[in-house]
Amino acid sequence: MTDFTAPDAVVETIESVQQELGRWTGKSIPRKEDRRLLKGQGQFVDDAWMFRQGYVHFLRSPHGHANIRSIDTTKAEAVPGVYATMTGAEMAEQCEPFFRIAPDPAARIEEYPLALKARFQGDAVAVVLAETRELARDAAELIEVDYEPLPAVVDAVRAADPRSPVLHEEIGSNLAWHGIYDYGDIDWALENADHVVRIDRLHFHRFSSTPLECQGALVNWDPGTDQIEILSNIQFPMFATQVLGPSLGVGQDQLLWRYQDSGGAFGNKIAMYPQIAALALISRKAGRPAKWTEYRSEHMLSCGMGNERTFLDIEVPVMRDGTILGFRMRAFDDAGAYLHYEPLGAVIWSQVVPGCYRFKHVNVDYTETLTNKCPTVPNRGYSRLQHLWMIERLVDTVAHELEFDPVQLRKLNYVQPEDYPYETPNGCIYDSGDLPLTLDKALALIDYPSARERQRSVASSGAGKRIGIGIGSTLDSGTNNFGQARIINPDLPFSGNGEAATVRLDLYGEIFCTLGSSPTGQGHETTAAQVVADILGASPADVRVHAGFNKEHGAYVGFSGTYASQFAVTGINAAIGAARLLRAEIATVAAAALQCEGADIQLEAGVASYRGDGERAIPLIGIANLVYANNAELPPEVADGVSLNCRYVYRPPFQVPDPVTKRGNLTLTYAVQIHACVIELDEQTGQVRILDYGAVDDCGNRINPQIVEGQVHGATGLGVGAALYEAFNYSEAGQLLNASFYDYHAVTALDVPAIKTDHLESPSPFTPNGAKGMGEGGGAPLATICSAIQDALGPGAELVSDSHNPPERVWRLLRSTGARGVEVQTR
Amino acid sequence: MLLRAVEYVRPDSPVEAIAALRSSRHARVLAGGQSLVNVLKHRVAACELLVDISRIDELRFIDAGQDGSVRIGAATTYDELDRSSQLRASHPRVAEVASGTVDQQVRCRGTIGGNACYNDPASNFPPLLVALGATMRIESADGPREVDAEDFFFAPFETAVGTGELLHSIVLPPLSGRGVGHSSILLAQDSWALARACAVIEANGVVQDVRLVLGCVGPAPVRARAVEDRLRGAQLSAGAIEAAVPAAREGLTPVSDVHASAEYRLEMAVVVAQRALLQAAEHLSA
Amino acid sequence: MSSDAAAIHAVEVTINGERYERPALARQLLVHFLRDTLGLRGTHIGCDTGNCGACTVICDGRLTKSCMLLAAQADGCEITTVEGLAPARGDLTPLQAAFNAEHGVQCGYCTPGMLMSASFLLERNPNPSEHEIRRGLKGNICRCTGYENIVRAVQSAARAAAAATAKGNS
Amino acid sequence: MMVGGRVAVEASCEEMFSRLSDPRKLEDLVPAVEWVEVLDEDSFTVSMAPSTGLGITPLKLRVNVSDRRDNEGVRLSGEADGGEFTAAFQLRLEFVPDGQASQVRWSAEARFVGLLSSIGQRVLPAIVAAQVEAVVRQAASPT
Repeated sequence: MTDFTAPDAVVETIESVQQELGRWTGKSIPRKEDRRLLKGQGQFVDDAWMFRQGYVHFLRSPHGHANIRSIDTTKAEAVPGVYATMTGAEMAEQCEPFFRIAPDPAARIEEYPLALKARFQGDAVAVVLAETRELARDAAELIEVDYEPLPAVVDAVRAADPRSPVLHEEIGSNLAWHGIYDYGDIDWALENADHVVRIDRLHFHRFSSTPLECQGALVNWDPGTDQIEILSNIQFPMFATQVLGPSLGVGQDQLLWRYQDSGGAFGNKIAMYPQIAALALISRKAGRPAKWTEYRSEHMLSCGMGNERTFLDIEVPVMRDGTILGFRMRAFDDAGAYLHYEPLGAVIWSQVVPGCYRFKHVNVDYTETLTNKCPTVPNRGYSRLQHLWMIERLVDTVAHELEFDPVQLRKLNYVQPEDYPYETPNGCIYDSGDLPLTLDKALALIDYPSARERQRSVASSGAGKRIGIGIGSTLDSGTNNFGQARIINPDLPFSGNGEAATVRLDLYGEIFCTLGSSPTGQGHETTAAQVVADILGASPADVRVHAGFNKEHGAYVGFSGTYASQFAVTGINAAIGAARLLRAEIATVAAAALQCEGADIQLEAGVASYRGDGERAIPLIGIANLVYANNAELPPEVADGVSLNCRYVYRPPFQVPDPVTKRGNLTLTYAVQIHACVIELDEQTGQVRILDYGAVDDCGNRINPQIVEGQVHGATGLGVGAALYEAFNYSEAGQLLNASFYDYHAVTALDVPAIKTDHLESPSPFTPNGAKGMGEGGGAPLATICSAIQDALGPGAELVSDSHNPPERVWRLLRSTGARGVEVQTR
Repeated sequence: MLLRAVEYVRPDSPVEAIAALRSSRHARVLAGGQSLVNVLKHRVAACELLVDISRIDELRFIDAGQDGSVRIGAATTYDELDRSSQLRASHPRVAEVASGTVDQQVRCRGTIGGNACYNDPASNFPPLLVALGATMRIESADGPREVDAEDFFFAPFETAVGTGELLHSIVLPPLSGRGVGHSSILLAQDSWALARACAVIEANGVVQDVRLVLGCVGPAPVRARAVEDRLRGAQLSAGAIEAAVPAAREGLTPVSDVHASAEYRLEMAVVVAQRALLQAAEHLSA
Repeated sequence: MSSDAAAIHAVEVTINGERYERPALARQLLVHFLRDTLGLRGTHIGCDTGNCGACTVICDGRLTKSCMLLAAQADGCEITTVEGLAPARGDLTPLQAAFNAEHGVQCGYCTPGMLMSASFLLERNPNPSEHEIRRGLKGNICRCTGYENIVRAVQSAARAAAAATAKGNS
Repeated sequence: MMVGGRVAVEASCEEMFSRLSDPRKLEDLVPAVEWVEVLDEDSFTVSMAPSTGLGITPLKLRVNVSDRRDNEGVRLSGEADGGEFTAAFQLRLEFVPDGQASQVRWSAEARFVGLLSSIGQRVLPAIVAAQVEAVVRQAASPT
């Protein structure tokens, strides 16, 4: 049994922190970062420029799978204005293979910055550095690559077949990872259930959030200092830096990372380290800064895509009253051609093993395979949304097949408000929430009774239309415990989590905050300013928060970055901690100056006073002066004990999970999303139109409700896109058929419906500020829209078994008379 | 994103444009550029000379005739069509189609002539121009010639406009009481069409004449003559339309792509045919 | 094939009221001319198919994706970019202020293009319906906001302008 | 991708066979062909730049002639290299007498590799068909 009660010290801190966050925290103040962005004054990666820089073009394989017999760069190098070219072989001689997360056999994969064999369409095989963008691309066209095309494998299940083409000969198969997650007693449950619902296959499709700004980096390997300056919109620099140091043979002190603004990331920009390594090496070779700005089609082909997952042989034991006991299944996850962040996805999903439900018996035989497709990267809702979608499909199917009301069935099986903190079968602790109430609020947003009424009247109108009502209930697990990586590979030296921040009082009394996060639109400058202002008795306008990320500020730990829905917990509590340290130092200095005790110092509106007495007060500029420039006036014991530059590392209370039993608390917080929608389905064409959409979010205490709501809207927009429009499809030969925004239909303002929102605030008992991370969302729109389509199809229809439902797929479902993909066995 | 090297010229008149087109073996007309520039960016095709006709005033006009016909200069933009009160009055469906083209930016730059000459199977204007019985005026060094829209479209990016020639203008004949219908099945709002149909009906209770033209189901717009034959002479009714449209499948060769199979496109051709005909019939009675 | 040597054009444009004359290769896109040649980097690039609208500017009164126009084509034109909406150090325009108040900005990358389309729309149609706003912004992809707050911002700017007009008239 | 069609031409089957199965003749017959390098009896390299309304697409083709049946048919297979994309293709031509003239029946299978397989997917079959028929027509009536 995991001990999930918080230690006394933690509880005490939580109570005191929450008392201090009253004035600005929780208010929808307009964002501080907007002004520059609205004026076109943001600094994005392509806006960066260095003296003597050259432009990089990556030559990418057109083949899905091919040996490279030879590469001839002679003609490219002869082009005037070309500074350098490099091939995979040349780079491999100059660096070590990248660090691998996977255990054997996939640990034997040796990956270098450029490919030595093309394993997916878009695999980079050579690179050119030239005077202009145009020249770099022109020259790349002149590189002659002799490819020997090979048969491809583009299906994760087929890739596991020993007869399939093998991508990485050194491991002898396409296996990225395999393991069995077994909790409770599924055999007992299946034997003793009143019904067993069996689903043949569910398929969660490939898509990604395709941030509007593509990837990019400007890298300068300075020959004088031997330091590598990296200006890049990479989303998780502190992960990349740990990969690149050993690979390039440089120390962490040589790797300087920074950027200001990033045009969205959603997880997709996490795995840019191969490109950055290539830029570093060609920069060293040419003795020039190397700048690369990814093209959109290049992004579509090679940046990374979300996890595609196939669920097979799903068995669901159900009791007569509707209690669902759990499930058994086989899952095949598609890693694509390389393991850039994978196979972490093979454990990340288990943060939400039972979804929102009290399932006790779960058995998942999980396989991740390598295929001739673009490598998988985290994508908003990383690895959990696939699993949560599967669970919602399963719950809906139980309701349809056994004729339970989908609302009542959910409410019966949900984790109940009184169950919190609730321990899941694998030892995760759901912190707080009220799922039935959240569902009720979602149904109220779409006026559920009248939607049902409308469904009946449209059905009987003979207009060739049908109404469907869908529900999706998901969780956004935030602040992960990196110890879960050991469930993938017990040898990995990672556990826990954390984030750093600094808050300092500058020379003339200014408040300056730096963060370890790497924001990509989440408003960190604003929310950090809100909490720091509260602690220091200031206004958010008085708190300058550094924009973007800069490793040189020293506000980082190994986990620093923006990912996994954690800033509201890790980043904000680091800022709170640093601000409290600074407040204590200010109080110490003020007490010395005002001849009183530190406990009597009040901080308000830029002035430290003795119990609020305006006559006995010192402004912040006076405090700063005493420490920075006038320290002989301070008693030595005070002067020696303060710096006014306070760094704090927030560390969530985690233990190391058990890799053998695969149990442990894998994340700190669980935000809840329940969505409901009404769709209209055209019987003739299969087109789906969303008539009404409601989203309810519960992420505990909200630091800035408007920003939270913005995240809900955004996650909903992307989810609607994925459910109806957005997919990456490959031909059997490994050709991507949606390699631009022509054929990858990124949703527009006309496609996304008006989104109604509501919220609950169930504070997390485990975080000092009661907040939960919520930025990723749980992919609720995918579950909700599939649920609505199934509802519109009506009783006896084929199962909606794919998460992507463009018109033709729905049209086929409407006409299906064959196998339904589901059967029920009743005892 | 980056084009191959190319030359550019901006002539002031159609005559100069034609001279420029004849000056280079691989010259191409640049009108709105909303398709061509993207193709050049992807380097799947290249040319030596781009002849920019977008600012030739002589190619930008909407002239309504006394008889209800309209002459439209080839470099007229969708936005100009959308906002033309003359066109709204004489050929409202054409203005409507222009108004639903892609997005505001494309409407501000993209031209009806470019749309016609590009002849992407999913484009909206080619089937509409054929259904309306438009006349395409082509200019060359040998002088002007006129081609029926029906004979204008060959294959994607291939039309009756030959090397060294220029599409000058398009004449829409008067509707003269005919009903016009247009229906599309789109992947998403104002997005790729999976099937399109345009119908023009002349009737006085009985169908005197009808044109039904399908898009997205072949290399160029296809006249569904089998459907037309079934309707011509029939009493115009929803029932007659329903009975006739299954014949729309005849002779179609749609492609399969990542968005829809040929089978689906074929079936949707029937659906849009029916919807376009019904809309034309409604327009007629209105 | 052509070579660049024979394809340099003098491009004279007025951007945000300021006149510029610079050489451009025939193959150079207006967006690269703005960003790389003139250093006006508020106009962004988000795709290579003319879908995303991040590069939207107003060129001679036409809402234009500057990635589908050659720099040479803009010769002699008057162009407004995002930098021309409000003074670099001055107040936000009412539309920009509405984006701030309604949280219509997240990562900010689509924002310049979105503002140009919204300005164009409001100029033509000062009182647009929600559907008209969505249609007007259809050529601008945003991946962060789900469009909801952008639509609200445009609605709010339109309301504010109407209120200001009404006040002015009374 | 598979496409096919038939073209009625004025030339006889013998003429059509001799022109279309002999690479040396293509250079003079087909304007899009820039040069032909004959490697041996059955294989040759062609540089051509087929043209559409969008522009030209320079291609280098390695072609093998197989299945030559005198005056009746021929099969060509090979690879086309267009820089950032490649295509593997097979083209069958059959010549059927029709009085003094003849009918050319053709079928082609092509697999495109590279970005073109995505952005060209809707239009490539029609473009390939138009290009093949243009070559057949040019072979029938050399100018």
